[in-house]
Amino acid sequence: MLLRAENLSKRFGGVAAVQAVELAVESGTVHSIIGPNGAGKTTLLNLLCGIYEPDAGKIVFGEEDVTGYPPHEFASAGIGRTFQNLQIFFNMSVLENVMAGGWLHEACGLAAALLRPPGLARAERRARTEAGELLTFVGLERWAGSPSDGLPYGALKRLEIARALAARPKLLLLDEPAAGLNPTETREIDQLIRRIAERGITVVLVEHNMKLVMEVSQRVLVLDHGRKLAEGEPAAVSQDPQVIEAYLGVEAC
Amino acid sequence: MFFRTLLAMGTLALASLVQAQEPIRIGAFLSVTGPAAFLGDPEQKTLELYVEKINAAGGVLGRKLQLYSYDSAGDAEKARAYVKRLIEQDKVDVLVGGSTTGETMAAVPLVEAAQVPFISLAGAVVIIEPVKKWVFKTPHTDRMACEKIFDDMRARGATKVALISGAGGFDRSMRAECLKVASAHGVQIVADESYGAGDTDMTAQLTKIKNTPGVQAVLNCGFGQGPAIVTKNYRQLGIQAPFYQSHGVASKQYVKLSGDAAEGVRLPAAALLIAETLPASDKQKKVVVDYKREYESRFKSEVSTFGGHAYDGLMLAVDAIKRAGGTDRAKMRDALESTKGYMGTAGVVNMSAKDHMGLDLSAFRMLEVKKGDWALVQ
Amino acid sequence: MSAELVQFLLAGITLGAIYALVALGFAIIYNASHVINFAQGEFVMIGGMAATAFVDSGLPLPLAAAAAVAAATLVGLALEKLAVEPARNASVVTLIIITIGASILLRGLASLVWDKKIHSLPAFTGDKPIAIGGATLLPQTLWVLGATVVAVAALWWFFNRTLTGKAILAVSHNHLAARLMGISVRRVLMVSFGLSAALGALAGILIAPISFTSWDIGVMLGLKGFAAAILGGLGSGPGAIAGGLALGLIEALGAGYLSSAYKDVFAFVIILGALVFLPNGLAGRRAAERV
Amino acid sequence: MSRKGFAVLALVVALLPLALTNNYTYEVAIVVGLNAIVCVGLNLLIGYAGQISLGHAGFFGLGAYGSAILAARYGWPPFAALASAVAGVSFIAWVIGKPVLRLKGHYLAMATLGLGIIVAVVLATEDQITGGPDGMAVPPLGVASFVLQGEKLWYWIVGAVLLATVWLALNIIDSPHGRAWRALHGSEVAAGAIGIDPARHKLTAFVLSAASAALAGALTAHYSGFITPAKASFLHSIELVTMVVFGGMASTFGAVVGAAILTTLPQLLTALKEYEMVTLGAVMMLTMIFMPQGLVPTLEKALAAARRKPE
Repeated sequence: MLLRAENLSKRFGGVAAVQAVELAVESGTVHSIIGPNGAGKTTLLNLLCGIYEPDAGKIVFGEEDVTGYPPHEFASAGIGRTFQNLQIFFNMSVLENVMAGGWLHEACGLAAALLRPPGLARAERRARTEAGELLTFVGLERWAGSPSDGLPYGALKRLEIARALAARPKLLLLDEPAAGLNPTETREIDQLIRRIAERGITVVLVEHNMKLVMEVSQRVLVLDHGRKLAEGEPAAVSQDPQVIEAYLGVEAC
Repeated sequence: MFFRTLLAMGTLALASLVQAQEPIRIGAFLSVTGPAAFLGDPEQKTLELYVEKINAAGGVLGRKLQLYSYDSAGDAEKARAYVKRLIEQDKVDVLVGGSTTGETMAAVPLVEAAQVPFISLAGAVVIIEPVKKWVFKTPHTDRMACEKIFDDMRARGATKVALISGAGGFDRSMRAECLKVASAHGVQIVADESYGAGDTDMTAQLTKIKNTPGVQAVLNCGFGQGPAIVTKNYRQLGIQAPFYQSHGVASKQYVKLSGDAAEGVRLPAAALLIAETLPASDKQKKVVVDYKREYESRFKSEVSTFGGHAYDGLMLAVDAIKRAGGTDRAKMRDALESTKGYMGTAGVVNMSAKDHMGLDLSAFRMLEVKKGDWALVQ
Repeated sequence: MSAELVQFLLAGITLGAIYALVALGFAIIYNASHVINFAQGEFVMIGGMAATAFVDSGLPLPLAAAAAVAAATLVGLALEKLAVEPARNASVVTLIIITIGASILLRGLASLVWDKKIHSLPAFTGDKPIAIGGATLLPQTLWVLGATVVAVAALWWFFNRTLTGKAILAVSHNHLAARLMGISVRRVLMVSFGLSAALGALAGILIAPISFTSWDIGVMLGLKGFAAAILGGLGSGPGAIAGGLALGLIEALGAGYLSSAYKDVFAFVIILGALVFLPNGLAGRRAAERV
Repeated sequence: MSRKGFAVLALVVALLPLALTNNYTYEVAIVVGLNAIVCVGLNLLIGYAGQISLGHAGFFGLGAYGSAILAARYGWPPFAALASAVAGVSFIAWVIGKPVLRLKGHYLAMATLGLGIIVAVVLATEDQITGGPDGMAVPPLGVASFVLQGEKLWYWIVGAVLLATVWLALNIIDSPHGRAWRALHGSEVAAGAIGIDPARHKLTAFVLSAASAALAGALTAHYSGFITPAKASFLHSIELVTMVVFGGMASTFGAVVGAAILTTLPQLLTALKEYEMVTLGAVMMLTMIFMPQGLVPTLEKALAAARRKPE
């Protein structure tokens, strides 16, 4: 198991957003989390990357108990993520956004950053090349030099993915990567997720688009009112009467 | 040939005429805005008024005066920049200004290096002690004010004194001087409180003073609205000990702001404040009455001793230029240093190589507020 | 309670009431626009200066006060219309600089329109100190306290009982939602600037008999009002009042029992401590960030 | 862009003396340079890391007084005093920054403002050591009998320090650290998600900006030979922030231009006498209303747009 969450709970005021959720993500799989609006999907994701601290339960990543770590230590442990409501660094160019994602692998001392010795200049060139390759990987190479605030919505979603990949995560949490995209763009995201998985990166996917989920996932977790409703292979889950009642039934209309 | 000679002579004559009309440049840097605006504003007005008057009367040594004046806003760094501008760019012959001690002290190294006579309008002792070759000043020092006040207190049988001071340069400097000279004048400081710039209520500090055992007199070192608020709070708390203000509030405005609360308050000040009520025999009467009338008829506002400092500064400079026979800087400086018996708004000025202010304690009058006006304490 | 302590408390409450009025002005504008209006202190100055000018020109005090509040309100509306609205989408820092520019401009104008002297208003009902438990206070202090209470009550009524008031609260919670509900955000901004200018002017008139007024009193009062608003939790009305009173009491007790030279330092140390250790402000309203 | 910009700045510094006719104009140029040093550093914090400070005059004042007091009262060699003052202020900023930088937005503004005021009050009150509100004299910079004095010499010193500061700033902005700052400014959660520790990077920006303020403060003190607490005041903090925002946040050259314009403007406005304040306020407001991004970024964009058009 790459990631294990045990008995994870989080309350906001009187509302239990996530209650005693168990989750085990196997290395090399695409593991989806679905559920109706307000089911607690994004809260669970925020727990899994340290933005929220759980009220109860623990999170083990690889061999390491990461419960209570600040977000940036989740990242350095190897968990990356994208955001449903875009969190692009609009004050930087497209390429710089991806280069910023490489911080963990290009960290340098303050003195070096100020004086820019040849070693750092070399590292910068390498980082630039790698960021360019990632942009090619997500299909944004022609935007590399542009300011990021001029990009169309669909491109920004892929930019988030490229930036997350630059941190070389072992586990990538994708929060509704296809939300707001048209069918063509959604297919491209579908392809992209598969290619990410092929690189050996484990993916946890929160998504509303059922077709996408069913196509790319090996396992699906269904949340409802903050609780685990069902878990299993996509085909099995989609047949679960409870799931159909709580979620798919509504969605199908 | 003849024509050419005529032409040459004409040019020469013209040149000498221009020479004669080359104006005398007076440089001023004053706190016209900022926290010390109440000093700089009347100083600026006084300088403008008297430069105009002197020019209308034909100038000095047949040359017009030209005033270059900048607002240093109580900021020492601005003062520095403007002093450089006055010396280097405007090429002034003499400097008058520095409304505050901070501005003055920032200018001192520059005028010493450039060797320009400089008459400061600020109060602190450090300006003239130790003596600086090119630096003079017109107002009484804060130390003299402390001495005058302490002597008056002792004469009334008060030796245990409480201080309450503002946070400004004038306030802090006077407080420090008073602490220094207290024991030499037979008084003991038993309480030492402060208030900040812009404070609106000082009853907490005064309550502390009120509850300090044995306080026989209270002295407020400060200027601006602070002392008026202190005065009101003093009466509100019903403190009975005699109350003294500094020469920093020597204007009618203080009495007006404080209202009835100011009754009985004493302070040392120049005779200017009681110009009209001076006995006719007083040698200073003419100069202070004239200045007061000129200023008040022109600006429709009450005269203050601060404008008087600027008047004295300008007149000392003019007097020195006359005696030096021109604007040679070294000669002007020597003339300033040898000023004797000059009667100004602050008192009789007798300068010397050891004393670049030339005033003594007799120039200070102890005044008391009576029925909403200043009255001389006999 | 010793007479000394009573006197310190009275001094603190007087100071605090003034800070509270200024802080309320900050809170109202912040609520409607998320702008910190660094020109808030200038409204206090305009209130005091205009009132003294009107009194000097022969108007009776109540009329002069009303005219001064009206004048300040106009200035507030103009500030919103001419400076804040055109820059609605600018960054926080840019807006701060705009309001600082406005405060310099207003101070400059005041020194031109009026003068650079210190002015005073006559006390509303005399200068005779009133004794309370061995301490004394001036009748004007009661005016300050009374008017503050009335102003706060009127504001409460306005925000909870009138449509415009509720609209302002709605806008403060969510601009977009308010607009969808048909509330004119622009009008709400105008009203809130006018209102907080009027409040500032009221404070300026109330304190002019106690602590006088001049063209540059706005700087310090604005600063203290901002500190009080922050101490109480930005955008909270009750917080602004609590913050103002707390700041006044800290200053008075600090000056009385510790050191008068360092009373402002104590005040700011306590504010820093509150910011760092009480992340929700005195009124517990400091919003958490949502992702 | 940044290399070309640096070359232009170096050229301006090298050629400006041709236009400086006397010691007064040199003085203005020196003050511009000193303010620019502070602004370039402050811009790292405000423009790049996105953290506001309304108290940097406090660090300026601590640097100035620290160096002045060590040199004047304790007889330290001025260069040692200057270096210790800058190091000491950096350490203070590091200690204070840790708790204070947890605050955001207006709360951070208030906290830094409070810190600045505390410094200003202490400097004005402890007159035994600092000379009080009237200020204190500061010995000139120098080694043994060789003393650095005179406007022309100081022009080159300040010019060199400014160029060095700009060079270091440009380097760090275009390094992983600079990107980490900008990431924090863009989105703090997203920055956390790629492994950037917000507390650590805000602190480095805070300490570097404090150090540049302290350096400029110490240089100012030794250059002018006199220092007053006004340089540590709230108003000076506001002046510094205004220069940064006026010139353009997140633009190093903007910070220099902002410092240059707002330092020389009051000197040019002296002819307006009593209208000076009104004009200054109006210029600030109009610039910020019509160029909310500041002067240099707005001009850069206009220039880029004009270049694109002809094609």
